[in-house]
Amino acid sequence: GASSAGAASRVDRVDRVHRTAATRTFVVADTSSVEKLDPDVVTNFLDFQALGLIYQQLVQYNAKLQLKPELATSWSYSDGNKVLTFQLRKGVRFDDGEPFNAADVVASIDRALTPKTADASASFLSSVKKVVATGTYAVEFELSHPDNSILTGLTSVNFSMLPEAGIKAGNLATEPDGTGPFEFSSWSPNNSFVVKRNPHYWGGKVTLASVKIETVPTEQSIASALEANTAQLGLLTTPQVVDGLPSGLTRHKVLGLAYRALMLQDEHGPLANVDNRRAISCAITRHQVLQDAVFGDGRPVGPVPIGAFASKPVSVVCPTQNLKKAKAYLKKAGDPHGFTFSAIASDAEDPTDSAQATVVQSELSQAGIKMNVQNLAGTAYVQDWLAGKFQAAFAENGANPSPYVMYGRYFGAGGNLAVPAGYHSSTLQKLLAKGDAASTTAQQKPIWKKLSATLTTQAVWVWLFSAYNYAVTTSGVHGFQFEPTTTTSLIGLRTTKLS
Amino acid sequence: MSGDIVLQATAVEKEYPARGGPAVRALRGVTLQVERASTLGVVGESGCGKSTLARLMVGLETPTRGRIEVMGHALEPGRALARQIQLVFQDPFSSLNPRITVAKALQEVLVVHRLGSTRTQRQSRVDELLGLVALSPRYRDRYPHELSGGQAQRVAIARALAVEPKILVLDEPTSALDVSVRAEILNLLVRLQDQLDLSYVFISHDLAMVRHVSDVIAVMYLGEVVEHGPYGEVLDAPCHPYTRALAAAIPVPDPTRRADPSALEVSGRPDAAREPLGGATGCPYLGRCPDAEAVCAEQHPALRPIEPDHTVACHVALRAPRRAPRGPLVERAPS
Amino acid sequence: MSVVADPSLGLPEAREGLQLERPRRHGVLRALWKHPRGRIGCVLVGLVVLLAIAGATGLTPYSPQLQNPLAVLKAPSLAHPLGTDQFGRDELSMVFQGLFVSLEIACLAVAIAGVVGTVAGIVAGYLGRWPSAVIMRVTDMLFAIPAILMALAIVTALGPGWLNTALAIGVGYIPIFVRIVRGPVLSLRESAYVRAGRVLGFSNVRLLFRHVLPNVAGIVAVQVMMALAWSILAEAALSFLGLGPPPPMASLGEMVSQSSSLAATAWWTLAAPSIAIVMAVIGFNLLGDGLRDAVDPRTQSR
Amino acid sequence: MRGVDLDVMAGEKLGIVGESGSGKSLTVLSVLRLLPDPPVRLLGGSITYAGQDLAAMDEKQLASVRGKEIAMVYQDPMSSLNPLLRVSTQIIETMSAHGVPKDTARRRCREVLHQVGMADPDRVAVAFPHELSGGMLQRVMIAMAVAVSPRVLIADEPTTALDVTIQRQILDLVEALHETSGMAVVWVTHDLGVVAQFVDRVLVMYAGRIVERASTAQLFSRPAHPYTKALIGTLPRDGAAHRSALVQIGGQPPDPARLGQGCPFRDRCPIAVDRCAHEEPPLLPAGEDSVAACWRVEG
Amino acid sequence: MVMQVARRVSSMIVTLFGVSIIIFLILRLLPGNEVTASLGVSAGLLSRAQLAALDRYYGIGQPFYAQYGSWLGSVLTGNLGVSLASRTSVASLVGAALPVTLELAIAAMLIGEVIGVVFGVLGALRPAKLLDDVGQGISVFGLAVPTFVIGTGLVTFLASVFHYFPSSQGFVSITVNPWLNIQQIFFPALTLGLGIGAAVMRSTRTAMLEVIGLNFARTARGKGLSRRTVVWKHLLLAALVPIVTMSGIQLGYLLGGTVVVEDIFVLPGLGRLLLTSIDNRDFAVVQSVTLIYAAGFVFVNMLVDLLYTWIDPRTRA
Ligand SMILES: Nc1ncnc2c1ncn2[C@@H]1O[C@H](COP(=O)(O)OP(=O)(O)OP(=O)(O)O)[C@@H](O)[C@H]1O
Ligand SMILES: Nc1ncnc2c1ncn2[C@@H]1O[C@H](COP(=O)(O)OP(=O)(O)OP(=O)(O)O)[C@@H](O)[C@H]1O
Ligand SMILES: [Mg+2]
Ligand SMILES: [Mg+2]
Repeated sequence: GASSAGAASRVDRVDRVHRTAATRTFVVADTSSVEKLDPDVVTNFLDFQALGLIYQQLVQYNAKLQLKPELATSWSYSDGNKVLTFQLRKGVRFDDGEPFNAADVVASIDRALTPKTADASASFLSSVKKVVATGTYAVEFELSHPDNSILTGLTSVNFSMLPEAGIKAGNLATEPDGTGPFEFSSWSPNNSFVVKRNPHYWGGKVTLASVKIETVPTEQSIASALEANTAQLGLLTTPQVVDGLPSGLTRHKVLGLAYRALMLQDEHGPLANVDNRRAISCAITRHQVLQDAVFGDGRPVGPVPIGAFASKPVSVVCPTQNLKKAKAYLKKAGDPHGFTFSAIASDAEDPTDSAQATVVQSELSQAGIKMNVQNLAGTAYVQDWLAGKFQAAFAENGANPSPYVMYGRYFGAGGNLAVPAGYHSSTLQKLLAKGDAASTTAQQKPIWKKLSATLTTQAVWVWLFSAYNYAVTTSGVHGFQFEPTTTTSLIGLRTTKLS
Repeated sequence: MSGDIVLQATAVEKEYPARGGPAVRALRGVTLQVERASTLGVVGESGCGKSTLARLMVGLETPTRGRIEVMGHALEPGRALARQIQLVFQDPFSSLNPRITVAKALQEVLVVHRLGSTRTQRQSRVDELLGLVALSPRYRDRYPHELSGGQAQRVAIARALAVEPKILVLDEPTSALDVSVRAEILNLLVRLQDQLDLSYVFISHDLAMVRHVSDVIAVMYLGEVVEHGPYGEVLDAPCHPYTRALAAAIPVPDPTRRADPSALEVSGRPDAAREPLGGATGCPYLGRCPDAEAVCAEQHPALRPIEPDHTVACHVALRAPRRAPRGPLVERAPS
Repeated sequence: MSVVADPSLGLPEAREGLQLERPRRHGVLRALWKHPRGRIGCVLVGLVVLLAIAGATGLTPYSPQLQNPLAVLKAPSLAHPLGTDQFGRDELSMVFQGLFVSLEIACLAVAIAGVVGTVAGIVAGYLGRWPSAVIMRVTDMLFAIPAILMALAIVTALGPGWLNTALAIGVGYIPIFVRIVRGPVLSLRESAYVRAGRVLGFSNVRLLFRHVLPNVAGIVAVQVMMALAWSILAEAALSFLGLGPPPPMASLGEMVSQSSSLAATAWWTLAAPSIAIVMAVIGFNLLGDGLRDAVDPRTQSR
Repeated sequence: MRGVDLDVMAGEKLGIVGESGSGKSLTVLSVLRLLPDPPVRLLGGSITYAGQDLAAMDEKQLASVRGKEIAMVYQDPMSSLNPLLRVSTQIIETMSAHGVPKDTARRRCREVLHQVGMADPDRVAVAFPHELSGGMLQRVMIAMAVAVSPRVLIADEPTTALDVTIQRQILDLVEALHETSGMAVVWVTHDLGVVAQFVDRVLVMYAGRIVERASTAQLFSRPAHPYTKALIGTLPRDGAAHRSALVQIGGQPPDPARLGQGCPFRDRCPIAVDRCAHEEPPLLPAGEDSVAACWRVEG
Repeated sequence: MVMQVARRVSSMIVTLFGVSIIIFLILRLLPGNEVTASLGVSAGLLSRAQLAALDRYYGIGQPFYAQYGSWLGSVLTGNLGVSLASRTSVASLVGAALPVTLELAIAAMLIGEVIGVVFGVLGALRPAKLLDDVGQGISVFGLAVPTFVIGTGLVTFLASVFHYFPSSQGFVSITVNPWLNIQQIFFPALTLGLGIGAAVMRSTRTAMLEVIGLNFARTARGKGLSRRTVVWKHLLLAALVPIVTMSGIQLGYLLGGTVVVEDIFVLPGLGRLLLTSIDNRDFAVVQSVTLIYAAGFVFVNMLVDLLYTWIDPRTRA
């Protein structure tokens, strides 16, 4: 914990920043707030984005969601793909001026894998047996089995490279110290998070002197802040608000790194019957759901929404809504007049849940299927979801370019989300393991294609859509690029100029 | 008068706890009795404890010390002798529930005390009661606010009579009423007493009224009875200086006579101080008494007979020669 | 010199002890109708209730749930007098239904607060001593906890739904009823006619229910109107914070908060439920005003 | 209330009697235009004081008459004083309103409090109304009224809420003030005893009208109007036997809002004749200094 | 007097103690714990060992009385505990948020009182005249339109028409930049003040109409006092008790209202802190903030009572 004196001085610092650099502070407005400063334990999007300005990882995605070097310049597998070796970038310094080297990598990964840290992504590195420094700028990961998704995992902010000294001192939760373009300046919980230009940054000149992420709790207010130019960048998710903005503002949009699905349980009840699940899948028009939930501002997606292995957005069973086929499936299932099930949803988790539920309910009823919707408060939903206490659940799940990272935890052997996934199949388990072990993209492609096909033909869940995320900038902002991944979506600020 | 005692109060004291101070001693050892079919008049200035006495008599409150017996039975805490003794309040309007009609108010009493087994029996009893107080049955379904003050007071009396009590305590039954209806209520009370063999405790400020209806009069001052006796003696030949002042203060509705100003020499604070000026031991009337002597400051005067039926609590009066009857009144000089 | 008294305007000085009296029921209604604001309140509330009943019984132009993908976000027209929403549902029909849901919540909330608060207030006022002390202390505590937190806690603990929203709002309003009722009961307990009842040997139960309760009915009724107005607004605020009853049976507050982001593109989706809220709230307030004057004997002629 | 003629002569003591609701208060309040408007409105007539018509004055002009020329004392002293202001504040502001300088006013405040018989004027001055008894409050009211030496004092039942002994003191006090300053007094009451002992001339009101006007001696010795007679008759008189029946007026006063034509007292009148039912009697001479509104008066 | 104050203070403490227990129990009834609240569905990704470590960190599974005791201990020592979500001291969070809410509440109260009393008094003096109608209009509007509609409307209007939204660049304390601070507080205070003003106006108007008919008002006029003295000295003073009562009640509700308004106008006040902390199941923060609200409420009530005795000498026992 932090002493109260420390926190108070941080608050003071906010004021000071305001006074001296009011005009030069670049303000980013978001409805949520930065909740934690320890990169290993953060889970919410804004925390990723904010800490992504300070910290860097070994590897990262580029705009096309391909892996690219970050603090590692290159990597290679050896020993039957069971050893992964990274060559580290030289001349990198933390913002306190200390140089970055292999010891920092070892300490960082060890910290993430210690249970006490409670790193939320630790399971992605479950194959890591040991990390050793083989030189000042070389690190070896010893794996228990061949695992290519580990690279994907390493892009997460949860595996940021931290200074060994800071880890030992145990003060990173309050005083971040990273190698990124910006360095931590101040944080006022629930309100604002301020970073300033990192003078030791290795990746070129950063023009913005300081960036402040300001919590503006409603999107309507963010819109107003942009219009009043008291914020230069607004992060929005509601298309209606974006539509209502005046023309002087620049809109950037990327497909969000989350997909919406109607998760179905096959354990008990009507949904245990695959044909009933297929009937549901056939009765739903994804375009309509997309239209009504987010005003069409998104894309219907299949199991793998993004990246090199993105699946066709439609189900193999019913490419479009087909009520006839839905009825046929119902007949086959022995419930020709339809059946009733209930679905949980939570507007606290995803504000479009109730809209989705409204449409889906209406469409299913055309096929004679009655869906009762139970709208739960956020934590109640989380509890039921985690315990698998639902027949169906409207869910917003994280997407990842790596299908293994996305689905291994649900359908893989020993996946820790097997309970909410609610579907067990050895076929899927095998597919996932095989895909994880395959070392090249070409090898992986057919495997992941098969995975998508299996998931949809079995109608394990009903995949609905991914929505856009918006970044709106004011007219004086130049050079901002909205990166497609959550981790790095604000990294475009590195090259942003303010006129 | 028969010697039959229906109500006996013995050394009754009542204290009210007061916030941040000593308790208010509203009654300080009152001993009184009421005889069957007679009227006890109680007079005294505002705040001297008349209403408190009334509340104690009907069992609304219990005495702090002392004892009250009604028809030979001691009043016990929480057990009102509703069937024996009833109270008629000063303001008839506020003592009647504004939402209940005349007939319903009377019936409720009959129902509660299971008087009359059938509805028709009760209804005829209601008519009978209204007849008793000379109200025509067309007032049965009126609400209190649709009655005049006199009528409302009749209803209140009828309600009290519904339980066939032996004693009525009347706490200023006419002072909220108009002059013109006062006579009407007094006449009614006198008639009812004769008709039903009732005993009254009649509390009032109005000496003329009290004199007119009472057989025996008790004069109270600061929670004590200071003079007690037959009406004629107490009011026409008052012994206690307070009674004298009281009698003299009343404007006589006759321009040819005028009160004797000398009887009115009330010095000191005219508003009754809560604690007697005589302190714990002296006479409570001390500070205001024109005749006070040294002994008055030292010794609390007890109620002692000055005539067989007439008692006074005054050191001076018991020694001094009786004043002439009607003393305070003199002929007015022609203007 | 001539002076006239206008009997309709009432006596300025009330007789002591008649403070809470209400002689006759139709008298209240007539007084209410004569009261200029009371009359508007009656009309508005009547209208609101009628529309809500229409919404509940399906007497609406369209089914409130009927989605029409071909008529999404249409501005008001003859076919849809208040336009349509993002699902192509008819706003007018939804407002009717929303009114019903809002009233349902408000009524239940006020019923909870009114019954619990009034009973507690009467007990506290009539029994005095320690029951009163306990009740008043608990009331103080309830009062001191921010209503929003209470509501948050109740809705989060029990889950969203109109019953729980109503409970959340009701609990927050209990202390008001307790306080409003206790004072008059305290003075009624000492009133001459309750004393008269005691002297006549009436039991406490009889005195409480036949003589005390009817005489606080007036102020309770006034407070009920105010509470209804307040509850509708409170429900709207809870909806704004995401604690309202969930769709598809949306309350007015939920409708407003859902459409507040559409204000720029489809103003009618915000305007329609807002107007309904304002109408209902004004109606109940005015009705309460009227009722207050109607049950006040000081504004009654003898 | 209709056609009430009220004339007060300088330095006289006038009494107004009548039962509750007969319009006594309205009459005296209308003199200073203090009627509770909206419910009650002054419809017509004139109120003349020293040649000026008060009915035609605006509020500003009225303010200079109120309190300064004509002062009032009201029935219920507890509610007629502002409970939130000290006694001295209320007395001093009266004087300030009529142009008395602050320090003179302060001195005079003490003086008048002493004058109305306060043993300890300084203590009373700093007291709040609730700290004083009814009798003291009524004296404060009188002190406030006489502080600016008005020419007329109107007292509307100032002693009904008080004890007899205290009432007596107030009566004596006003009597003394009247005698020393020669101010005229209008004393409203329903107590015939007060009338008999205290005033020179009496107006008897019934149902919003004056039914008899007479000197006090005349009124008691030869009451002219049957209502006056009845009123005097209701009192337990000296000679009456113990517990004997008292005279009752019987019936009820008419509803002032529903007065028909004819004499308003006719329903309760023991000597009513046909004429009384449709013709309202004017004030007819009934003795040397007495007029009565009754057809049956013997002139 | 001393006795009375002592009694008041002790009853205040009892109330606050009761409140803290009620709050504590309510919070424990909420589904979810710190872990699921802070991680959401991602909590499912944690391994058993990780969860055990977190449980230990948050003190999950400790008996209630131990949790309550440790929180109470930290309150009594004045640091109000540690926010486990942000790992900072609650005192520092509250220290930053309290002044904002306090300033907002005071400003809203001021605006509400001015609107309410002025229109209430003037309206009561000339019922059904233009000024009264305007006042009644404001009061109906303030009472009936939900705060968040007024607030959102105001924000949208100012931004789209005047390109003005002073609050969104971060709240500035009044000691740093008074002018900007006043701009930031004014509009949210106005939003809240309208509602308060409406309520105060109604009770002022009613109270004024009531006292206008009272006997002492007649006495005041009868003494020849000027109209202004009668109205602003005698009548308003006498009407003050119901006005103060209503203001006290409004201040109580105001605390709830700040939650919504702080959201819309981007003010980092207690209301927002409370909401986020409930979402995060950050119990120490919720309990302490609620306790502060409750203390504020109880304090205001005491102030109202003191005002009563100041206004009305009869209540000075
Ligand atoms: N419930 C009570 N609590 C405290 N003091 C009381 C209570 N009831 C009466 N007293 C006090 O007891 C004294 C006697 O009061 P009581 O009402 O009996 O007088 P009273 O003679 O009836 O006066 P009045 O002629 O004005 O009716 C008064 O000083 C009064 O203040
Ligand atoms: N504000 C008012 N509104 C309506 N009627 C009124 C009002 N004030 C008085 N009246 C009526 O005017 C008539 C005369 O009233 P007023 O007060 O003058 O009687 P009063 O003789 O002074 O009676 P009391 O002896 O009770 O004081 C009564 O019938 C009364 O009902
Ligand atoms: Mg009494
Ligand atoms: Mg009068």
